[in-house]
Amino acid sequence: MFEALFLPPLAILLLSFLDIAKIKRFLPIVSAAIFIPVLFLFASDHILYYHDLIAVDKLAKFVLLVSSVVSIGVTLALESLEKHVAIDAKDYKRFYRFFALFWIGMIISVAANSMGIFWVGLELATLSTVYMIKTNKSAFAHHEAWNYMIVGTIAIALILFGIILIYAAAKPAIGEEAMLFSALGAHIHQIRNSYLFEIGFAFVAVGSFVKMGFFPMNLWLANIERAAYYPVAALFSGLLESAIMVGFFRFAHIAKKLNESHLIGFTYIYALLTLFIVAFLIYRAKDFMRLFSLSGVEHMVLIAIFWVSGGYFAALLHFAAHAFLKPALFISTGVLESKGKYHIAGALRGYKGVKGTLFFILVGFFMLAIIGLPPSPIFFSEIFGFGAMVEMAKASHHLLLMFGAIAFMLLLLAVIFYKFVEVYQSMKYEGSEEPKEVYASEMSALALFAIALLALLVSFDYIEHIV
Amino acid sequence: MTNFFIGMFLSTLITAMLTTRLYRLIAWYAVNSLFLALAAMSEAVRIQDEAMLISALLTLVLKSALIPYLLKHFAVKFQAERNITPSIKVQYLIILIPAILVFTFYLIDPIIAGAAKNYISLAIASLFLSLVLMIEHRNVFAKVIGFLSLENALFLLAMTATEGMPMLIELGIFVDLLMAVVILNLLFKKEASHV
Amino acid sequence: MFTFDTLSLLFVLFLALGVVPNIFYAWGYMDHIERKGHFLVHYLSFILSMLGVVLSNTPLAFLFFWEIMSLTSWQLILANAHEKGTLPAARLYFFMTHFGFVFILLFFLITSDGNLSLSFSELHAIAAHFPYPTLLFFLLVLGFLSKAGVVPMHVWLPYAHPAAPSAVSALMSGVMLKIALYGFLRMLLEVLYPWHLEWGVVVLIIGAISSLIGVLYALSEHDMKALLANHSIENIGIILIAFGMGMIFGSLHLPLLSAFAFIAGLYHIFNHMSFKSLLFMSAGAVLHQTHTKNIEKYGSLIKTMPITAANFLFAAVSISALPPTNGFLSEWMIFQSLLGSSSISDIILKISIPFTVFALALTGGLAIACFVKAFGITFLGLHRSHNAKHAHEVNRLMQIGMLSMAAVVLALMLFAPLFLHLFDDALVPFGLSDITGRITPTFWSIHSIAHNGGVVSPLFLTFALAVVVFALDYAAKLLGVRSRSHRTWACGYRTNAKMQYTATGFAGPIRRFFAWLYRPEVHFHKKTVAGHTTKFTSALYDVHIKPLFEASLYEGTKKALNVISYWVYRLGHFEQVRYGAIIFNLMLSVLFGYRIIAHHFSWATLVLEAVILIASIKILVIGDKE
Amino acid sequence: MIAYILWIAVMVLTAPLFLSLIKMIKMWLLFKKPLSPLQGYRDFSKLLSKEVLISQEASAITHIAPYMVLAPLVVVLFLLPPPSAKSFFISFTDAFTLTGLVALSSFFLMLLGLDSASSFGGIGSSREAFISALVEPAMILVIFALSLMAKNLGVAQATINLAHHFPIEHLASFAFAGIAFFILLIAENGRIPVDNPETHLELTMVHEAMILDISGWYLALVESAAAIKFMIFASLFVSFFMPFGMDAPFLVALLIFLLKVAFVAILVALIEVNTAKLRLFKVPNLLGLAIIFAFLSLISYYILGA
Repeated sequence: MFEALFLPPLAILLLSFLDIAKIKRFLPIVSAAIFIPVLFLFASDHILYYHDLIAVDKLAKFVLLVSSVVSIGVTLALESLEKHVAIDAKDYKRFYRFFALFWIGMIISVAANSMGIFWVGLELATLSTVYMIKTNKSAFAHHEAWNYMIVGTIAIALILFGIILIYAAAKPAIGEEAMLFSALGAHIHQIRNSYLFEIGFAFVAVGSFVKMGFFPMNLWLANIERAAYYPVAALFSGLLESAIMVGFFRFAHIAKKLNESHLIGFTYIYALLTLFIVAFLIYRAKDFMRLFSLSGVEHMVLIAIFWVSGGYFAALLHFAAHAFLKPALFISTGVLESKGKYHIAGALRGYKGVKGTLFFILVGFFMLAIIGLPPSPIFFSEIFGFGAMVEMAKASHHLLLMFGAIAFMLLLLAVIFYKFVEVYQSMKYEGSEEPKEVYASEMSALALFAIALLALLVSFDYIEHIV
Repeated sequence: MTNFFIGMFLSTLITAMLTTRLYRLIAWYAVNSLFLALAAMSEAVRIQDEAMLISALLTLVLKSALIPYLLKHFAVKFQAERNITPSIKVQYLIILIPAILVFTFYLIDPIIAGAAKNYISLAIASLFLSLVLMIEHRNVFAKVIGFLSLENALFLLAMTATEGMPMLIELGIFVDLLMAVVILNLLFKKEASHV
Repeated sequence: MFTFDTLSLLFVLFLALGVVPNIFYAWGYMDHIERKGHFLVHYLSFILSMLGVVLSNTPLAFLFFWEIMSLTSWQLILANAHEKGTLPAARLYFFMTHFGFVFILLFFLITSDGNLSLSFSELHAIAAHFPYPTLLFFLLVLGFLSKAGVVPMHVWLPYAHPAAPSAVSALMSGVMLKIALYGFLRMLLEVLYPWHLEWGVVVLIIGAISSLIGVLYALSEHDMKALLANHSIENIGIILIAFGMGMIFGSLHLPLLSAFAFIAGLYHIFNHMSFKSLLFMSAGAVLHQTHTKNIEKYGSLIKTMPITAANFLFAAVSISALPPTNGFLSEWMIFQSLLGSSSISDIILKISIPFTVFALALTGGLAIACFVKAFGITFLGLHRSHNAKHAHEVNRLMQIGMLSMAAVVLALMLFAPLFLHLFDDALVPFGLSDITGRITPTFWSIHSIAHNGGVVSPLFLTFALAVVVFALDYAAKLLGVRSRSHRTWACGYRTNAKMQYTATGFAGPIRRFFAWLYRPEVHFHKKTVAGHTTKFTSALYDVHIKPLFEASLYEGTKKALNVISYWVYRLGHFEQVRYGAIIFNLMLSVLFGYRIIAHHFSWATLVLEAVILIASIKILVIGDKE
Repeated sequence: MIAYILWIAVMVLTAPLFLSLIKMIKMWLLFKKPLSPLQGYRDFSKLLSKEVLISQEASAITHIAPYMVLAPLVVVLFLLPPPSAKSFFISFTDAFTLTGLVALSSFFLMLLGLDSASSFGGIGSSREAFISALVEPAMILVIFALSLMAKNLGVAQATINLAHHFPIEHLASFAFAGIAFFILLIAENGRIPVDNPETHLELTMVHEAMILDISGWYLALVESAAAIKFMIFASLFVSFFMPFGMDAPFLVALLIFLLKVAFVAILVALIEVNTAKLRLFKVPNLLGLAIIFAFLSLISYYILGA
């Protein structure tokens, strides 16, 4: 069953090499087919494949489901990409080629039970995105693609370095099995060389954090997403970061069993620094892309910190909500910025007709949902996540210090909140009313994300039982 | 014997850091990979691990021959700037390189003693050195060499600390490496080679 | 999830009294609103969310409805988005309510042990085990009272409330602020007890300062609705004085006095809702007709809008705490509870209570001045602008809204003892004493609970005033007073609108007296004739007051944010060039960290490593100057 | 019962007398030909016979306000401390109610000033608002301090308590309160140095400015309100600060009461002759003094117990 997952991307890969005129229409349909094998996965209880190298557990299923919805949305939006930016059919096909590779990498890394396989998938996904950034032919995009290439590969190399160290630490105790997440989790307390393990974890964590744009790489990611076309940014925030996040989930889960206080101290310091920087960068953001990608970093921090604090439900809910919301917002930037990059004022004015009105309403909702206003799932995930943090703080030895950190974090979130409110008001009520065009494909993508968000609201029970 | 090769590996890496010409840098990288492959082979012979032997051979073919060749080819094709002066002064590097080595030994000190303890520290040191190699050059080719050295450091670690990773994963790493080179080609194809 | 206990039901009644007249009014106001669908959706969900907050019994439901309440009220403010100043006001409002929400959230998270579906009464046990109850108390203060708009967290209020459509201003000022107080009260009564003496003093002092600051800034205000909004700050302060006294008495184990103070507070909550809503409605009616909020552009409206004027006058008398109105009665009770403290021997109280008495009394005096100004300049004299000249009475629905709210005021005034009975019943299940028998032995009088306290009777006072007035009127009839109409004597000149006192002029003496607080900016331009300083053809005098707290707290915060964000931004752009070096140092410091923390911490190595790190940052990241 | 009504009637009827008395004493001291103490009644009857001249710009407020100025003060009369301890009705009212009723009266007086669109009215109202805003806290503080000393918050019962048991131990507080209250008496009744009831000069007018545009019956109402207000304050002053003679038979007590009020009137007249009208912006200094003394009185009683 698991192999079926690879069929749609492989099909896309093959089709993208064919020289058929109508191929462009056909590709989104194939990519939408990704959804079907994912659904079949839910039907089967089979977890381990290929000598335990692959584990399609509940977490992987959930992430795959979320990712497939996101990718369907993104491919839908891709349909009208040419109407907003200059892109020819050849680029289109090449884009899809790398998109297919990206998906294969995604599936491998999400469903990997072996740390090495996870890494291979991640590297594949990362490298294929480099070219996706390059689809935009501007000098800025070229420059950023290089930046991405270099920093991304360093980060990925760090992750591998960490994986090898972890493997080295665990191998004497567990044997060849030490490469598997499941075996590591089960036999973690047999590891004598816990220091080596922690060093390895530090490498992995720094690598993934750099990749997700945490401190001090905040602007790096923002610039890359700014440089890329908006569906690529959507893929970045919706899929690639998710894949890394899942890896972090698995590693952190193991590290937590080994030494919780080290993990928490490390993550909290990192998260505080990141939030501090990100909050103020957001405060100064002047265009939608950077605003959204910085806020993506913010949400990644929150997810990571919820997870290590033991708020698994909150982290997953937040994860899913963010994975739906952020691509939706990135896709809408294509329309919002159709009158120029820095035109925040009045960006949400001048929409006529049914599509326009729907777009107006949905984007308004998304903007408010991303800052955690009810009934957005983010509202609940933040409440539960901070609940978990407070819970953990109460159990810790440094109660007031932890509360100080939590309160500080909340205040930084309030700064972000302020900026978003400002942007929301400005795009809705300021500026002049210029007519803007919304296309059906984007609209359907947004609608899909909206429905997915609503579905999230009724699936609390399911998410609660994932971990 | 492994010790010797690893020592040579490290010294070639350090020499590469002080190089100021592009083609020579590529050459040093090839030599560096060569010693890595030799170290891997001797280690493989010692522990009699066929998988490691294969990856050592792959290293030999890929990293010390094919990739340097391709890079040279690209450099000629895209007319890269051949004079690459490190942006970090030599005076600093003289302090920095020993400091990195000392630091990694200090870092590794709490690890429970084992045969691989020193190798781990050397691997981490070469990781940092490769990073410095990337930092000190503004030239894209030199940066790529730095990245490839990073890969070598990884391989060194995998080889010495864990007595070889599972074969499948090693192969995966090689595939990704090739993929990276393909991407590089695509990136170079367009315009400027400066970042 | 929901509760229907006495306190909740009391506030349901409160909502009903506040909302029903408002609905009529809003209905009549609709033609003034551009996006009707948007308004209606948010207006109704605003009301429902308030109901939800009041009825919630679990933190999760409470927080949910609380945020919905903020969200909808923010959208309602934005209904007037095209008007100048609305957008910053809405933004500031929404930010401040979120700011408060953060603290409420923290409070609940701490007291619920992560299980937000516990009922409030179950939270008490967890809260009692928390080692820092004062921290919890301050979370409550910051959370709820910032929403209620107490000094110094009030800066948003005079901007936000006036920016909304008048019906919504009435709801926000009249009703929503009290919902915040409801939350505060419920948490105090159900979750966070027993109270410490200091908490009560803190609330008392916050209340006293708020009441004074509120009324002082109201006086200096030219914007009708901002004036009323400032008065909301004042009245919230008064309510908090009552709550503070209740907490003080509660912590000193004086249950009777405590119950009395809390009843006084609840009564003032109801009263303020009634007269503030009425004031906002009638001010809204004026605004509706004259299309300006500037009080200097009104005048003479009593002749064209008699019903609005009568309503405004009634509410103004009530909010100025003049007998026999309900505003007077609740303030009377608050005075009584302040004075009931004479037997307490705690020195903090002995100092803070006389100051509070003074603050409350001064507040009363200034409120009178303020409402003479508000009513006199708006409704009396000659019209000061064309708009005012062409104003006419508002439509029937709005009149119904105002009149029914006036009926609520009247009911609260005449049947005060019955309401007090109700308040006491609501509080008794929360452990406060049943004192109904002692404070309202008859249906017509209210007795102080304090030993040898006073008595007041709204019915008697009203009746006496009415009798005297009718007797005098009868006397006038007997005497056969004749009357004749002539124009006002103006030293031989014709009276005209420009000769009248302006609102600025009216508040002049008080502004001058409090100049140290107001720090007014005076703009005085005149065109003099041939160099004579005293002869001029035209003159313009304009006073602008920037509230002290806004200038210091709000602008200060904003400045600090700008400075920090500027540096962070520079840092961000600096880092762009040397990603590799940054990762290098990052990795180095993380590994250092693990090495130090994980194994044998020693200061010497820490210092050594810090030196190495700084050196490497200098070499790699910053580099040499080129 | 009858005694009580008699007392009220006496207070109402003698109210104009005392104002005229002040005027008479002042003229006498200034070597002018003193006017008759009955001048107040003459003015009143003259006003009754005149027609009411109403400004064109005036609204319903002009018709309501004079009644509302007088009515609360009349109600206050009923609630005042009685001259005799054995009175039929001992009022239950406290300081806050009394101040509130007085403030209600001045509230409408201020509205009256603003109603006729004349700039004089505005001057008067504005100044009155300023002064009464400062008077109110001082008054409440004073009366509460006294009530606390007298161990009863009800004003009437407090004065009787004082008469029966004068709190020697709180003499300091008592003196402070006395000074403060006397300043308030002057300020509230518009006497020199706060206001000059005899001039119609826009620099100095407060009270007169507000009533410049009414006449006839309405003016009569407002003027009698002024007289009654003086009566109220004087009677409060004498009840609190000269608490003797209350146990005498009713008529004697009433006589003593009237003599005490006359004494206050003479005191006011003496002060008026010997001081100059203050500039408006110097008035707060005087009122501030009252507030400080009131505060001192409350605090010294409350904290020091002196």
